[in-house]
Amino acid sequence: MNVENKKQFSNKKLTNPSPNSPKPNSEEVKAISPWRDAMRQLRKNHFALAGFVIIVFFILLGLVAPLLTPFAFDEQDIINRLQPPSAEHWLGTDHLGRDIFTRIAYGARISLQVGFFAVTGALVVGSILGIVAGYFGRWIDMLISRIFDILLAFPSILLAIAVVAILGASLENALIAIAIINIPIFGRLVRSKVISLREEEYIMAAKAQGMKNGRIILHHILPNSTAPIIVQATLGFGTAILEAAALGFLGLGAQPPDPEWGKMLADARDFIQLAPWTLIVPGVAIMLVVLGFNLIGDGLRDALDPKMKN
Amino acid sequence: ACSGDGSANPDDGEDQDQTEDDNTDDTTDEGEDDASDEEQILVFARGGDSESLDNPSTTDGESSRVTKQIFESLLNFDKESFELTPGLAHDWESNDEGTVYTFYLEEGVTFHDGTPFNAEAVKINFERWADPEHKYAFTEEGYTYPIYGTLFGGYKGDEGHVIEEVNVIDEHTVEFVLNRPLGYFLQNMGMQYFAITSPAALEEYGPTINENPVGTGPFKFVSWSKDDSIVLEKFEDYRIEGLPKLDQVIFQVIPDNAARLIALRSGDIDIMDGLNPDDAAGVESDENLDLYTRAANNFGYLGMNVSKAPLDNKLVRQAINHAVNREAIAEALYAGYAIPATNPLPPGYLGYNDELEGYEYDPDRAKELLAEAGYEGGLEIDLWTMPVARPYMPDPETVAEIIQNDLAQVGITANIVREEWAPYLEKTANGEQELFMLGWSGTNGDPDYFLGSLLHGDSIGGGNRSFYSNDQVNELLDQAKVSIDQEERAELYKEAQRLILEDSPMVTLVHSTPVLAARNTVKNYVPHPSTSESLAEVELSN
Amino acid sequence: MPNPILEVNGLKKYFDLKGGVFGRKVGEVKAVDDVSFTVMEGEILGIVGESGCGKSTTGKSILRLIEPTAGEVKFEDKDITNLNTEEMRKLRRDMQIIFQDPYASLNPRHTVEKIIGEPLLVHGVKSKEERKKRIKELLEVVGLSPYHASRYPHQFSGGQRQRIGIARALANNPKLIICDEPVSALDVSVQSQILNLMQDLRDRFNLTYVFIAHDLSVVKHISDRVGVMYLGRMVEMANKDELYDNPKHPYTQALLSAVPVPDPDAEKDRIILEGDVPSPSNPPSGCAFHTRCPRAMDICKEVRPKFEEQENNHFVACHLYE
Amino acid sequence: MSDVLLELNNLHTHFFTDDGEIPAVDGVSFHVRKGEVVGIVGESGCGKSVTSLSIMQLIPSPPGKIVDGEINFKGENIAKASKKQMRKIRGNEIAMIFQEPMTSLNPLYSIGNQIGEAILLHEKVNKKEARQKSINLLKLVGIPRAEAVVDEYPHQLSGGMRQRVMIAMAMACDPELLIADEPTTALDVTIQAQILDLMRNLNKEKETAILLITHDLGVVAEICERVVVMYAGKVVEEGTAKEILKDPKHPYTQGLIRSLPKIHEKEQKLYSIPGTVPKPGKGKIGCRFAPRCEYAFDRCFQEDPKLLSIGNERYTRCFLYEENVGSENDHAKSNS
Amino acid sequence: MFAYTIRRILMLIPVLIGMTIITFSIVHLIPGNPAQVILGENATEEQVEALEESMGLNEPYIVQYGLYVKDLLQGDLGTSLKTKSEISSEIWPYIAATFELTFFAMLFAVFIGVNAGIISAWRQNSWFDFLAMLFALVGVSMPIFWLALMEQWLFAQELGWFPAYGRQDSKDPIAAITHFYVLDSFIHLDFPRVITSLKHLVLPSIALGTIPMAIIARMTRSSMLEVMKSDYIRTVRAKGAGQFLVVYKHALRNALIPVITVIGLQTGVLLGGAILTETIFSWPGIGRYVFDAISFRDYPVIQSGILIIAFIFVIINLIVDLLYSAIDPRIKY
Ligand SMILES: Nc1ncnc2c1ncn2[C@@H]1O[C@H](COP(=O)(O)OP(=O)(O)OP(=O)(O)O)[C@@H](O)[C@H]1O
Ligand SMILES: Nc1ncnc2c1ncn2[C@@H]1O[C@H](COP(=O)(O)OP(=O)(O)OP(=O)(O)O)[C@@H](O)[C@H]1O
Ligand SMILES: [Mg+2]
Ligand SMILES: [Mg+2]
Ligand code: NI
Repeated sequence: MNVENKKQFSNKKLTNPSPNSPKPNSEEVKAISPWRDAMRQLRKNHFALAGFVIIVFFILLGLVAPLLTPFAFDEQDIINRLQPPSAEHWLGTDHLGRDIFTRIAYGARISLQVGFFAVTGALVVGSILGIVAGYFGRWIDMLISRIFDILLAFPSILLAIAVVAILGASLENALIAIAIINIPIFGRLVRSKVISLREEEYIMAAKAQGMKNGRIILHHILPNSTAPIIVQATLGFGTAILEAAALGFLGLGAQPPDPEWGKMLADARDFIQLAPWTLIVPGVAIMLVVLGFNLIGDGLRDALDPKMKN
Repeated sequence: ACSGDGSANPDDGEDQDQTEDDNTDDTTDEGEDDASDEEQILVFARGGDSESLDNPSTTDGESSRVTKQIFESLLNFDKESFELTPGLAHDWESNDEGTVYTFYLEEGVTFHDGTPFNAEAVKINFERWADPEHKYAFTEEGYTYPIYGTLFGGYKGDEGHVIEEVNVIDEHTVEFVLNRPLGYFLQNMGMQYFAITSPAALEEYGPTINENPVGTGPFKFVSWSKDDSIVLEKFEDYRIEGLPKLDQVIFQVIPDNAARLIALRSGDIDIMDGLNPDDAAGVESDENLDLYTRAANNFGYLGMNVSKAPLDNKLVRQAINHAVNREAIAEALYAGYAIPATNPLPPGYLGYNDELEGYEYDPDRAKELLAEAGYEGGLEIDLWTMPVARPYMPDPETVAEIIQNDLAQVGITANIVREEWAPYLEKTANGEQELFMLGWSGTNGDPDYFLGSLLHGDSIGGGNRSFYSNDQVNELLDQAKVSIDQEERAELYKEAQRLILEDSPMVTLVHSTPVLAARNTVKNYVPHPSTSESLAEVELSN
Repeated sequence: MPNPILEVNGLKKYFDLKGGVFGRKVGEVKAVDDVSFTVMEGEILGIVGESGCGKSTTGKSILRLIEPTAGEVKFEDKDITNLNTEEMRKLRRDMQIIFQDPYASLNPRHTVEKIIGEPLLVHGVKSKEERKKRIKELLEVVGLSPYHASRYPHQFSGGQRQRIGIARALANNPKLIICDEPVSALDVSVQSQILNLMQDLRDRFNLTYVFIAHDLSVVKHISDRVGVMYLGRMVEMANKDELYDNPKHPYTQALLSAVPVPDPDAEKDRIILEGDVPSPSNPPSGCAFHTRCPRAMDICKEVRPKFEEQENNHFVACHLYE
Repeated sequence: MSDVLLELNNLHTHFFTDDGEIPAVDGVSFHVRKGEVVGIVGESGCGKSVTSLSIMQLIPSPPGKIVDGEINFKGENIAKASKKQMRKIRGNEIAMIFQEPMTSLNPLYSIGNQIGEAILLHEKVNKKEARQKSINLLKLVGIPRAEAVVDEYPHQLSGGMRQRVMIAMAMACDPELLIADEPTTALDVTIQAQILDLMRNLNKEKETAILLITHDLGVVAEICERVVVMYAGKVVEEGTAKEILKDPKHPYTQGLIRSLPKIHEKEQKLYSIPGTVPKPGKGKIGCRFAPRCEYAFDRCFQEDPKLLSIGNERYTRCFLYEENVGSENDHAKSNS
Repeated sequence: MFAYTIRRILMLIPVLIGMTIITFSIVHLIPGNPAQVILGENATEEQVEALEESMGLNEPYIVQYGLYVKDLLQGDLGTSLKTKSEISSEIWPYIAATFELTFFAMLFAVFIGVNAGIISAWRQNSWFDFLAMLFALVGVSMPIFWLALMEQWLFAQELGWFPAYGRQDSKDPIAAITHFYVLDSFIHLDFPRVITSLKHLVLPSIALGTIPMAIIARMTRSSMLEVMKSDYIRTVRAKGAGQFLVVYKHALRNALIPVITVIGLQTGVLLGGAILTETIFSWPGIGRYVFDAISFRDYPVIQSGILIIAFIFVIINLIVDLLYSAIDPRIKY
């Protein structure tokens, strides 16, 4: 019986074997892109969700700040300085009688913007340098890598202080300084990613198709380096905010009357005994926002890193 | 003749004198018997470290505070004022023109290194400062003597240099020959900057003299760990019997105000400088602590660069003067430990014009003036804020914020500009600023040090950062500078102040009276307006 | 008699071993060391050898995906070793490659449509419509359905991915395809599907394959001629039946005898070689195989045997036959 | 059956993942006798490794879990054994070697240290003795320069050598059963021949039973006495090596054998099984092979076939053979 | 190994040259005239110019750079414009202070971080894991200066457990030998002072060490989890080894390699990043030294300070690399 049957079906179809029998596969025709998959993973991550909520909260706070409070962030009321939290001043007032809640809300704008622009700046410049170094290698790589090495050998906060010292103290310059100190971090990350990708077979395959370097970088290398870059960017958001706060604290960042949180902390420093809330509130605000970004960053890392799946 | 009466203790409780006496006895008796246990060690905490212990080569107040204990000048200031008292010279006289001064020095005084103090030492010190070529001038190593240059009109060979020569008359007599009279010459001689260093030490240590101070003062130098502490100990052979009372003085650096106060409360330190005025109330109510104030000897102002539009317009300047609420600043930020200023001279100074009425806080008047000047629609202006706290302005940023707010009320938009201290000074000297904040601290207690430096046309590019120059004022100040008749000087200065007020080149803000706090065990401590006071008579009770 | 489509002469590829501080060269890996062969039009040349013997490097050097250290590669009588980047890029329409690892060789972030469409785009098929049509065609040719076009690689099984890789290679109607172990990573049941497909395509489009594999049975099944590599060198090459029935080189003999045969009755007289494959960074002198060769002679240690034709198209590099 | 060393009885090992429950091993039963070499063959993902890891209770957990079934080792059900009991059995009575010799050794410890550890864990010897024993073991598995190699680190050895070291480590305490999970898949043919040779010798000399997992039917033919064929988490056929290779019953086994290119035969076209190996998934009904099967009929899609005994220790899981066995089958769900 | 060390040190040369160029340019790009600061707000124009002249600030940059490098090669770090002291003679106490602080901060960070990471990995998904990781996340999100202030407020002021400032009790200054006060106290056999010195270290170490601790804990955990999945761990289990042996002998050592990188990196960051902590806790360290110098435009100090910090950072990296080779036999040179 066997022999006969074998003959029968060995003749059947050899030229065009159907790869899938329609039954088990027809259900899942939908294309699931790696991103959607990651998003699905992310949604299941409670930590990341919490981070997301925190960030959205602060974004909203920043956006609707004027609607929430009857005060302006620079409205002084010296008579009522250093008031503890009350129904009128939800989080109390600072040493010039300004409403702390209002300042925190407006400060959210500053911090989020600082994070955004500093990270974007560092990301763009760092990625370009990293890609150039990683893809073209040789002396360009040597040069760029050495510069990264040297820059990274300087403690970042010192470097930022030096940059601000050169440019002058202002929020914009603090932002530039933070972007600059983050460039080598992104640059290195992108470079190492590009170097590892360069060895990937699909890059070799793209070359074998006759693609030009530009296209390979844009269509193959970049999209595949985005995952770690996004993770780093999210985490970088947090560090940028912390760095801006540190500079603000040293008086090298935002200038009065801007309600930058680090600056608020610096101003409140002398009142730690008289009015602890002036010190606690901005600190907690910074911590929460940074925590939010870290939570999201962690979640993204897990979601985007196939190794972490289980 | 040099001992004070020790009445300056702010707690004038009745039992104070008793304990004081008891303790004086205790310590002098036991201090010698069983040394270590009952050692009287005083820790004085401050915000920054000394730059150098070679005082003449810095302008730094934190340096003087320490060197005051180690060195002495020919003359001394009274405990709480700039009244002259004897120092290393017990007597002095001058000729009628005020061009020759003779000082009679104390005899039997030795430096900490055992070498004798004499006229030769005085001569060497003064020549060292005056002559950049002098072998102890250490010019190669970057030493300069800026205060000397400022107060004596430059250095050897300069046109304005006042001191013609220093002559040793005998072992204990020294004579200064001036090429023209200088109204505040004697005042200068009382300054800590012109205290006498041991020539033997200059020889021995060379340019490291800044870390190895050797003087004749009540305490001698033991050690210095930078940015941390300076330790001084009693100089047993101090020329005044019974002094100093303390065995050790330690100057401790604690940059953070809050931390300093914590340290004081916990008893780690005995005296703290730079108390946040807001904390003064808390200190006062703490029975373990005493609050001290230092007499006002400074002046904080909002300068207006008169060489730049729109501040070249007197009306605008007056408007700004009316717009700023000095009282509020003094009240809110100095917690009352400041006097709203009318004149660019602290009250109590020779020639202080107390008849003048300052600009009142009057936003409406300010708006009127602005309108008159053609700025009905308001105007926009840069407000430069100094980045460092100074005695006259412990929190410049906050002051700037208040001013910003005040100006906004009258339609002036002020953008706060922050520069680091170095570029701040440089750029304001170059006139890049519009509105700017700055101040001035007195050193020798002479009005010229304020008015001449800040508002004389010749000081433009130096202390005069408002670029104000009024011929009449210049004339008056010049006269006052060379006059040695103090009455006459006072009149001249009063007139100058009147003119200045009218021209309004600056918004006179406050004269702050810095507050200090100490443990209540500290006795006989009297803060001096110059910010450096001798601790020779201070003692500790338990 | 068909024309040679590919001629390889004295191909060498040495990888620098970088080390030390300044990334100086501290040695070299002789991954391919003087390999020559010819491939005729429409032929399938199989190359076998153990892991690390330089098969892939040979394949990639031919396409200049790796720049060869020395030697000449002629494609359709044109020396391509000196072409500039742009010329080479154009030439890639005609020379294609299929990779071993169906997982690593497809960009995980591109849809199948993009993966197959990209070579079309870069070689001048600008119209979207046309590309769509061609993609559909290609998918069908390799046995996938057009609806697969919108999916991502991770949604396919290994065999399906390999089909996508094949479709991509076929996109511009190449003449020569280097197949670098296209079935090694696949399951047995799927492997046969792919082998059949490849054979099919060869017939249909008159392709030429250089088929690299380490599985001797697979190579035998698909090839017309087979070359055996050892440590960067070609040691034997002949018609497949000739080679399998009458292996001359001791290494080929050992290799053939070592293959486990799924037949419990097969007679087993194995030649079990001693020791390991030496490192290509430090290959033995003379004949690279002498360290493991059961029939090694003194000369083998010193003189490198020439790769010479013994009889009708049977080349071998062994001192036994000199 | 007193000489049965290991017996799996209806073993179920499932993985509880984000994508649901995966029955990687779905009711597997077979046995290994003392000194016997049994092969498990099947394509990638069919549950071979999970089966072997289940025996050792080394399933990564979570997400994996033995949810049902017995693992009888020397008559004792070790599926429920405590961690401590298992530690005594592992390495001592059952040893295991893995597919990847490159990554299966800790790169940071010397060979001697790692073999010695296996000895020290189960035998009361001191370090020196353990070292001596390690050297002996290395000699046993045919490593030249054993005295030197014992102090070398894994990265200094080639793949074949490492696999020998793994075997030496496995043999350290003279286990009664050696589980080898694709021990030669990552190796070259010539090296594979060496390793298979070594295993055969060990089996003969030490009478160690070997459960050899492979997907290469050639390897099976080489050294196995009996063979278990798995497909999608289930045993689909069992018999002696000869029976399986010469007379496969299950269409899958038949297809597998026929789709191999033969080195000693000439043929034009290969047979190929259409479709791909399915991923295990819960709730699928019917014969797992049915979608790829040429013989499949309606019932195959609706009902799970049972493992049928079709001779002495000969089993297959296919409806085609039901009539041969007759009434032994459960017809409760017969299709009409 | 020795040759490798030498070669690594040689490799530092270009980096060091780059660093001198960067520090030099930073310093000279910073606007502001040190002469002006030295003389203060009272100075006249002539005085400023004269001082500039005497400090050599009006030489062309290239000449100044040449002089700078020449001096550096002779071990001369220059003279502080502010204090007029030789930097090489005054910098050591600052470095020692920062070293001591960094050492204890890292001790704290490594001890807690590594152990928390191990336990978290071992008991993955337990409440300990959850809390430890939440704590670590909060730790990395906190502004250090804020943490320092809060610590000071709570533990120094409100509770009075630890001193709020400095390295020692002001009334009882130590006769420094090495300027590592804990070590010095031991040398003096003065054990109460050892305790005092340690007490002063507690708050700043915690403030400074919290971020690295959190980073190390997270790194250790993820590295451990990764290692625990590896084949060789499965091999060890198959040998019959218990969990303890698996975790502490086999997994930890492998997991430590990335952790060491982080430790090295963080040590470097702390060395330079201690400015804020040093200011708040009145710690006379190198960060504050340089920071003060920046606002003072004390060029030589900024240059030397930054250079020394960067140099130490590079040395730490070197040590980390050498440590790798000690741990991992695969890294051979
Ligand atoms: N980029 C490279 N740098 C250095 N050495 C390399 C590189 N690529 C390959 N090699 C070395 O060259 C030799 C040949 O490698 P190749 O990949 O060609 O072998 P292969 O025969 O294809 O092996 P496999 O069967 O494992 O694919 C190997 O020893 C390998 O280590
Ligand atoms: N850790 C895991 N988590 C989830 N699923 C797993 C895990 N390990 C194995 N599986 C599932 O179990 C099934 C069987 O895997 P197993 O490793 O036993 O296959 P195998 O037969 O050994 O294949 P190979 O020949 O590739 O080694 C796979 O389909 C896989 O999806
Ligand atoms: Mg290959
Ligand atoms: Mg497996
Ligand atoms: Ni007298």
